[in-house]
Amino acid sequence: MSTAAAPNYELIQQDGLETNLLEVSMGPHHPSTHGVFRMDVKLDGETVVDLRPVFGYLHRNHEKLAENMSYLSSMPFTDRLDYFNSMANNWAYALAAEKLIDVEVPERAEYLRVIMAELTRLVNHISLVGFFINDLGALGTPLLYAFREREKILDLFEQASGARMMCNYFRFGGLRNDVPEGWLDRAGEVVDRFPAFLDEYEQLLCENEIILSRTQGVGNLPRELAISAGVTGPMLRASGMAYDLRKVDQYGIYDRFKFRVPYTDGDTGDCYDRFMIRMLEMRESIEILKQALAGIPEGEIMGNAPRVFKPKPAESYGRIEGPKGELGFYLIADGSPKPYRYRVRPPSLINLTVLRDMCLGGKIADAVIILGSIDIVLGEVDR
Amino acid sequence: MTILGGGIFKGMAVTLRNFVGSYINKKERLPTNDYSWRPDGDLPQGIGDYPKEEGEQLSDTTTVTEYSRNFPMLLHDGGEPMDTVRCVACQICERECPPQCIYIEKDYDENGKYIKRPAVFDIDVSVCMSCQICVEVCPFDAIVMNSQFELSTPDRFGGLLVRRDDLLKSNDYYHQIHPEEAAARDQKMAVEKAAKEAKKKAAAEKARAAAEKKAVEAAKEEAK
Amino acid sequence: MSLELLIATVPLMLIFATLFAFTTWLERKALARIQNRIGPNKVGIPCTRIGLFGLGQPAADGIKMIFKENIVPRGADRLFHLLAPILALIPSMLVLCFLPLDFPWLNENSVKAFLLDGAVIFFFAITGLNTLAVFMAGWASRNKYSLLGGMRAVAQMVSYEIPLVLSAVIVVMMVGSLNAAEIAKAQTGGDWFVFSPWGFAAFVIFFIAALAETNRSPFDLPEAESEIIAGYFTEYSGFKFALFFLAEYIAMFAISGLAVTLFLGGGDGPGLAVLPWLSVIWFLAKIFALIAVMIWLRGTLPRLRVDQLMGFAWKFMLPLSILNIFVAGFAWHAEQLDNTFITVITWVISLAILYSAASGLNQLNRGKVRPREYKYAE
Amino acid sequence: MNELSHEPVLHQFPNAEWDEAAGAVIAPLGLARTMAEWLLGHGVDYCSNVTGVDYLEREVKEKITNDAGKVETVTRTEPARIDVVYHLYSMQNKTGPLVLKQRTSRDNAEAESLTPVWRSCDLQEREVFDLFGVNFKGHPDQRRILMWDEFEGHPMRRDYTEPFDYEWEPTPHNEILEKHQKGKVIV
Repeated sequence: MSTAAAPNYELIQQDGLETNLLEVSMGPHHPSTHGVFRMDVKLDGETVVDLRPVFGYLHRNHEKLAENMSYLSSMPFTDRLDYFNSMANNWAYALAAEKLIDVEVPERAEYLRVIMAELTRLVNHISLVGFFINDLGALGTPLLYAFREREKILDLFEQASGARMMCNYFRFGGLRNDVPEGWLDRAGEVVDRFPAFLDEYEQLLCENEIILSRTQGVGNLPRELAISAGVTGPMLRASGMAYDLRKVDQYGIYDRFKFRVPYTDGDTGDCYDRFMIRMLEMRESIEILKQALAGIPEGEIMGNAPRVFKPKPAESYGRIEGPKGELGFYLIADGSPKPYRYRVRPPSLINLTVLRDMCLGGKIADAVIILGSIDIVLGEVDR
Repeated sequence: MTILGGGIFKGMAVTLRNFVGSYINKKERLPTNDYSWRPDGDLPQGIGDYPKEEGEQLSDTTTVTEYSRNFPMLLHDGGEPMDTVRCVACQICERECPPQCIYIEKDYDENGKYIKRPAVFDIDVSVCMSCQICVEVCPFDAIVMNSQFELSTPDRFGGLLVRRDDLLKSNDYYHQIHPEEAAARDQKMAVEKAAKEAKKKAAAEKARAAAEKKAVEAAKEEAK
Repeated sequence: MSLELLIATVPLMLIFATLFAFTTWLERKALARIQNRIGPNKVGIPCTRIGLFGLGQPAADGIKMIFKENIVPRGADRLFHLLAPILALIPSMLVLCFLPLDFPWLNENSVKAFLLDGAVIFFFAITGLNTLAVFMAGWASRNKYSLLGGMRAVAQMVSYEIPLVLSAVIVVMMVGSLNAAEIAKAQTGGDWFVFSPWGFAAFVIFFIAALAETNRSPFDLPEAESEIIAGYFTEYSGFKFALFFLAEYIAMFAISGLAVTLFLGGGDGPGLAVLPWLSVIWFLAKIFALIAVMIWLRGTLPRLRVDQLMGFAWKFMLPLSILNIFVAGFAWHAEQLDNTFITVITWVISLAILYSAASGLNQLNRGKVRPREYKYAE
Repeated sequence: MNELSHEPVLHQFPNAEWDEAAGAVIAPLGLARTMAEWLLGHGVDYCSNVTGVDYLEREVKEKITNDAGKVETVTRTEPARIDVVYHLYSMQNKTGPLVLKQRTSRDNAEAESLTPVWRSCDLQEREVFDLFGVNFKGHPDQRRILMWDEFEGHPMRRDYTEPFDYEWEPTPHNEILEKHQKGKVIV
């Protein structure tokens, strides 16, 4: 069990020279800490001998805010948790709240939820890969290719929900509105063109000698540690555990789709695996999207749930396979229109548990890419 | 056997393809600069140039989509805005607004009697997060989302606090920016109104029947 | 004499300063297009909306840089903080004079800088000063990131100087002179050194080492943005930053010019018999071709890690360049026999030796790094 | 997903309570760590979510059937408490969730740290410590996580009032907030 130790400034005796460790505070404003994250790093030359993550620079006590407003009112705030995947956050919250009020979600809404969630996954994974390669030192080229494709998906989000990032689209018992006419065809077009982009992306990145030598063998995460540390999502699967909530929980209508879950055999579990698992997951998401777009029925979009409601006293925990890992919402209702307790289980924060273990002994450049491969969004880490 | 540095050359081939492609295939490679969806296939003159001349307004709503939302506006049914304003100052939106950016005061006439309209309706657009919750909770379809996005102002305080009279927009304008949504809303309102009127009519009918009955009974009584 | 000196050097400075401005525009534009953006396209003629493809951007940037506040961190060494960018600029400007550029306005009697014997040695001696400037900047800034960047820069520049010089040695061996003009003259008529296996290998090594010397991607570790903010010039702003920027680009010109002189035939090219002044155009065109490749690489590659960078220099480039010297030596002797068959055999053998040495070294250094297979759960 | 049954847990630990309404096993004081280790040994290898819930002292009106068979309303006082809630799953068996609660008093909130059992509790227990002020015995590195070290109080407690010491600058929103404060209670 290793945990962050109290700072100690030991002197290193080498050849009669007394040298100090160099303590660098990376962040909260650093180009590659993905926001206002801070790592207190102690360096011996370029080698990381100690690393202490510091959180809280973006803390706004989202949970307290949500406990002081009605269930519906905190839906737009869930967009701002992980601002890359607002649709997935909406779904997790809706899932937890729907358990409280017991409402049936119409068929078409379920299909659209899957479509939105998988599009979100595509957005998240391409951007993550782009940011990751950016952390490796590329001049933003893969990132901008990723953003080029993300642009097309965000256009779809905008047409459906009215906003590109803060979608606020899911409602308890369905969705806010039906997609406009022709949206499904446009989505189909984007989905059909996506594999070609992925091919190009793989050609650009997956065989590049520099990327291979930079990422392989860096930031190894053994399977046992990954499970014990509650690491979820692509990072867990890269460590060799095929655990995907879409398969395990089969929430929504995921049991109707045929797709595979890529994972490793757990020997390596390094940055390259985490990067590649995301690349492979995108292909599976496209499979799901194709099936969903083909099978979506006509019909109602909203169940009979009221906008403002008072659930009976109960507890519920809804979780989904978010693009970053298990995103859970824990709600306690006490009979009032406001949740008594509202808790977000943020995958980004919990995946950071193992940051120190992975970084120690590496170079400072490794620490940066390990952080990049964890895939955090500070809106969710600090809440 | 792999070629020495083969992965790097492959990557360079991809970047070269993108370099050339950005000149040839604009739709695929430069999606943000692809205006082929516009009627004339290009941006209107001068839209790309920012900042514009002083006072110039970009009130071109064709660049926004049907469900696009920016900041709320209050609807009235035409004519003098305050006479036909739909808002009755019930303050539900004020209560439900997640960032609490709405402030409403009820309007009273000189006798202190509540008239169903707001005396003050302020929205602080520097706090509003365009979430549309107010639209959804409004039982009177009085508040909807505008798609006007040119709200920058040199005045931080007055300029970003939008007052009632600036928020008031006619239903025709709503139809102009969000045709489908507006039509659906009008239909819903018509249905509700019809239902209400039917109910009212039924009630009136009932009252009339009761009165008639009473009258008949009274007549009977008298006849006795 | 002094007038002739001015005639020789001032246009050179002006030309390269203009080319610097143009190159910044070119780099931004090319990178933008590689990344599927448009790049600078607004700044053109002032007070109008004429864009001129953003050609006014360098001028606007320059004006901005000059009028920006000069910030020196508290506790920094003010003197060395000021000296570092100047010291970075001087050597890179100085070596420009040793490029064999045949400007038409220079006559035989003018001071022709390239007449200096030992120009190649002088070139390496002067560019070595750059290291000092970078470390000075890193140290004087009183910033941990700057210090890390400075440390990286020293290690990197000193290491890569060795393969750089060793690959230049081959050309010197072949020509038998250190004079840049004579090296260029020896390659006239399309007989460039790059068109031989050892020459090509030397050129590739020289070019890679040149990337490292000028801190270009994928060897931009001293200014690695994602790790150490901006490395040694983290704490520089305004005009001092502009000087660093200028020095970096001038150093790019200088080292590309040297590569052109050594391997790509200097000002050699078609049409020289008719128009002798075309040689300057050819020379600059070749420099820009090399710079275009640098930009292209920058748009494609991520950077190496610091230990891999040093490993690459000492475990790959150094053995290969030493081997290359021997190959070139034997090949030179074989060519003296003036037998076509033996020449062909030499070429084939040296190609085979160099390629297998390169891939062998690559295999040794790479270890187990290769693409992997993944499993799927249903 | 199959349910992770609580029956074996209750069988093994007779002192543990089963809260039917919340669907949670309530660990008796001082036994949480032992229970966690037992659970880990029985395949519950993944602790998903750790959080605290703060209950102030409150009066609960309950309808119960008395001895005479009549329904009557009884008012009883629930003592103030803080629950530390663990959502447990089994990754290898793909079962769950099992909700485990540690109940502690509000004034001297203390619970057993399960970080040595499940590493994922590390940051989350720090968060509970930070926001609820629950002291975790045996936590290897208990510091504030989201609030800064000098911060006083525990903001997620329900009786927490924020100090009026935040830096602020005037915005148009102040006008609205002032009116809110003058005119009515903020909902």
